[in-house]
Amino acid sequence: MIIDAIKSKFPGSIIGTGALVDKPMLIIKKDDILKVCEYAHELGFDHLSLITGVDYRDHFEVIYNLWSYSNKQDLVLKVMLDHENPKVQSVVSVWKSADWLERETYDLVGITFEGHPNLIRILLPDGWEGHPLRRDYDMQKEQYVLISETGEDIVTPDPSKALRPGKY
Amino acid sequence: MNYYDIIVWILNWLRVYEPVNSFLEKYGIAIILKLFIIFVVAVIVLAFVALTVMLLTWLERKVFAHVQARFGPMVTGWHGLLQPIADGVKLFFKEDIVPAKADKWLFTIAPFIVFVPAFLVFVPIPFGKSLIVQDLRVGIIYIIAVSAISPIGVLVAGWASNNKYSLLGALRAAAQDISYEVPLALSALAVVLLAGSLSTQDIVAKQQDIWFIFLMPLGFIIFLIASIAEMGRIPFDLQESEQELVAGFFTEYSGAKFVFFFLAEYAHLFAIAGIITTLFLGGWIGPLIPFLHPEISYFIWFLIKCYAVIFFAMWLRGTVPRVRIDQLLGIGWKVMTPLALINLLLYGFLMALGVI
Amino acid sequence: METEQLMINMGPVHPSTHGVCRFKLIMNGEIIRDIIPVIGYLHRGTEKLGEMKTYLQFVPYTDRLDYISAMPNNYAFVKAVEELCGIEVPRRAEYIRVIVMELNRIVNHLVAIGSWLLDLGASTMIMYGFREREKVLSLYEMLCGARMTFNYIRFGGVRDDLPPGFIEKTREFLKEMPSRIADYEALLNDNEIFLMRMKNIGYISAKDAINIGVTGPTLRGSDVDYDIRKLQPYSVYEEFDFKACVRKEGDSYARYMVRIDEMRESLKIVEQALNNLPEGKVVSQTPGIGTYRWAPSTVSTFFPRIFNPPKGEVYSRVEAPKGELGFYVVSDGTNKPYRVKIRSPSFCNLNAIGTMVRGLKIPDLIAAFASIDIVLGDVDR
Amino acid sequence: MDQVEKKELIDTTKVRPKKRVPEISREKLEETGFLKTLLYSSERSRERKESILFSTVDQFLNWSRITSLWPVTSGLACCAIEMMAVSMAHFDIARFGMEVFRASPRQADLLFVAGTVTKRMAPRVKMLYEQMPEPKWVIAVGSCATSGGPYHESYCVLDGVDKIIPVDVYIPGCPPRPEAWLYGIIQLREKIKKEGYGAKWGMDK
Repeated sequence: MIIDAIKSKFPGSIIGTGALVDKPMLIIKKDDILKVCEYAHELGFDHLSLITGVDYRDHFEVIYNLWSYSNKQDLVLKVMLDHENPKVQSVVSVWKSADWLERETYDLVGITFEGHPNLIRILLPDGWEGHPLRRDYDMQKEQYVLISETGEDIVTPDPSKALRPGKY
Repeated sequence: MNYYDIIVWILNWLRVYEPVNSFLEKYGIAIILKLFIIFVVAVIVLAFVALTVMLLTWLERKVFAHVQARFGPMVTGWHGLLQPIADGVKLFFKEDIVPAKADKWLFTIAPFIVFVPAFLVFVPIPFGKSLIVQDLRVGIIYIIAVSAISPIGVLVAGWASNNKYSLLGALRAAAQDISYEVPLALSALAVVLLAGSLSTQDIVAKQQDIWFIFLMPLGFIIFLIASIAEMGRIPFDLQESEQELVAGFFTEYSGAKFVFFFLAEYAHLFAIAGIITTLFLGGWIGPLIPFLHPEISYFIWFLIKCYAVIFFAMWLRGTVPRVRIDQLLGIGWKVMTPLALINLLLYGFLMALGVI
Repeated sequence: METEQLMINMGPVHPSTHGVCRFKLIMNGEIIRDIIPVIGYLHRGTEKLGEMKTYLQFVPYTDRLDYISAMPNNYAFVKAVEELCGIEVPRRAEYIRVIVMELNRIVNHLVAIGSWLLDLGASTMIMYGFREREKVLSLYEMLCGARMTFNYIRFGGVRDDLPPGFIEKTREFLKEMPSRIADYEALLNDNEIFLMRMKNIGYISAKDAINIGVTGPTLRGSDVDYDIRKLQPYSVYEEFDFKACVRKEGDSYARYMVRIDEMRESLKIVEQALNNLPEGKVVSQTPGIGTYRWAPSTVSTFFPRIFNPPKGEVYSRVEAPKGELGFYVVSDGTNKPYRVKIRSPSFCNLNAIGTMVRGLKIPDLIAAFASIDIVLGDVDR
Repeated sequence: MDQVEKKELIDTTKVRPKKRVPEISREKLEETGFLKTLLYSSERSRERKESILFSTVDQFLNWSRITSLWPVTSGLACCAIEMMAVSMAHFDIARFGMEVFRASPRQADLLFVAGTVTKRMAPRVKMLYEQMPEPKWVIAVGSCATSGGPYHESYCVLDGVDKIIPVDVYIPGCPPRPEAWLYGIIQLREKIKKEGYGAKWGMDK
């Protein structure tokens, strides 16, 4: 069993186990995620399907869904992060697909991935305030985007610059 | 006979040429009459070509639509026949934007550098036995020389627009035109070799028995492909390829200036079709149509052949994707030019041996 | 010699970016040195909206992710929630789902190949593709009244049973379509210029493709036999005889061939489904999940419109036409999802564009980009 | 502010009143507008601030404009697919002479705002609009471009494109069916017919 292999390799890293309906899940200590992922990759989990973060108000969770082409098997890894300073090691060195998924998670949920080569916003423009998928994101606050000479985005809270007169 | 003589003949028939001529000669300014007649000729040719170009834009849209199981313009006039007029009027009355960072003078002059040669090409093309502006003795050389001017206009347009897409499009156009000029000229040269004359009328007259397309199929194919590349139509429309370079060298042009590019493009198409007809398809030669003046019959035959070539170009547009720029240049230099040279050599030998 | 790097900005409004994608190209003459995709111009905050809507209200939003093939999107979300609640779906409903999803796969591939050829300058193929697309859309109109955004697949089944005449019309379509596909192949397969533009362009090796997380026809074009319909059969896909279409070359041409083959396979699946279509209800009759309350319903579904799935989380994937589409849903026991994360195929596939086009030219970028077949609604969400 | 607001808005759901059929020959002549132009030119010119010539020229120009509306190739989201469908064989806006989708906004007359305008895209749409030469028209297609539609509550979607550029015709639907699309185009044609450019260009002075 894959889970047993990981357990025996990193006995101290695994906090708990569970299941996402039918998929086995491991809860990993946050400092060991890179180690575990590297080992999982060696075990044949070569497809990283998903990275995402969830804001549970008191803590964050980061979920990794792996798939093994050779063994035809799923594995879900989960990391718990504290709410004040959500930081976790980046797994870009293991799977390149983590690149954009981590950037997206950083952008929308606001989880910092240490060691990511290019951790900037991907969906929202640079300078956007707040991370929308956090529970405390202020939906009432309007932000507008302007365009600079070079074609880059400038975020401004001032509607008079962005909208037509009489429309704000 | 040419257009000039025809107009003189008509004036004579109306009995106005002699009195006016002798009246003007009295003061030693008979040249005014000559200039006037030349002006009339120019206007007639310009009007005819402009009308044909309008028709061609409509035809292009219709043919293209029918290839694609559509109808094309239907609402404006009979089957959308008035569409080109509407387009032209609309574009002429649109705002004419000159980009702030553009080179204003060059930007304005470029459409004309493209537009004028496209019309000048029609001078030595025979539309009939006597329907020709001037049967130049160096007709073929003239055509090749004049049509080589328009790439300069394209280059100027691309440079003056101060837009990266325009510049890339213009550079592509220049590279493409230069590399396809060579096989074009070489295969035309082979025709000259066969005909033994540079004059277009002589070339047509030589095809009285057999068209050169049957004598020299390879040369025809080279000429056809090279001229389609020269025109910049699909599959060689890299200078203005929409999906790559937005609109190529005329990305920044709007309104009336854009119309000139548009007109020049279709005038070029018509001119090339005329040249192909003249060089390979026997020009105006064809069986006389009964009850018609032979001149009109020749004219009709010429137009039929011309439109066949045009239709082929339009059909091609609906069928094939476009090639890549390096593939295009590769075909030009590595395939077309050697083939054209071989073609020329082959027919040189055959001529020397007296086979043809 | 010292040269300056030419930086070209392509998009977001550019004819061949299939919407509003933007590329920053660092060029060396006409050769692409590096490519930086800039996305997010269509970011509509779907995931945040998912937290504000009830489960049923969120289904229409899934239509608008990958708007060319909306049925598999519908289904992916519904499947995730069904797995979470443990809802049994009637067999007839599953068959209908398979029929509509496979028809949608045909539509998607038609649009993909058509717009691809349009980018290469041959605008005829897209016209032919859309001609057949209209036929499928008229089938969908009979089914649910919508052309693109269906909202047809519901929790526990589908919205309505097949209307009278649907099966006959579908059979007509099935009869006609193979000859149409043969037409496309006659137009394209032997076209020298087409082959020149496609062969060895946008090559990606199997190893790279897996590592970058590419899925769908793009992956199968690189000789990886990965089709979730086969490997983790969902719905009733086990009962059909079809094969995952795999090509060895790994270039644009392989991806094109995979799409053509998949259309044929989809036709096969639809035909089998029509032949074996069971009788019965199309909506689950026993809503045995959590607490729920009945809402006035104008549609013929017996399933409650507002319901509370049990606490938990689920990640479920389906094989959408563009690749692996996953929904990660967290429920906190209320009638709205706590978190919806969409793992969209286009987003992950687009990541591979850099590997594919480095060292090629702008026209190749266009061919390779179109060969990935992305939809910006799916990328940016 | 007035200048921006000048473009009148047409409700696509509005039903046009039925045209009265002229009965006698003089009425028929008047119907053509020629007699009216000739007879009441002074009043009419005072009323419309135009002279006879320019009102006729206006009609001619408007005719040319309605018959060759060239759209920009720019799709934003879902509605762009329906835009493709409208230009394809089944619905074929080429019948109206509109199949000439220009990639460059410099040569286009009509901007279809087809899809959701996000806040990030908004300045680009505005720029695209500004790059188009006058006269130009805008059709807001779909509920997203009209009012934000289903994404109205989102944090990064603009509630309607009319907040950044003036819109001539709104087409409802999510996405609108091609028939609705054609109806919107016909509405725009009706609207252009009523425009007078002699006055706009200062030819009345």
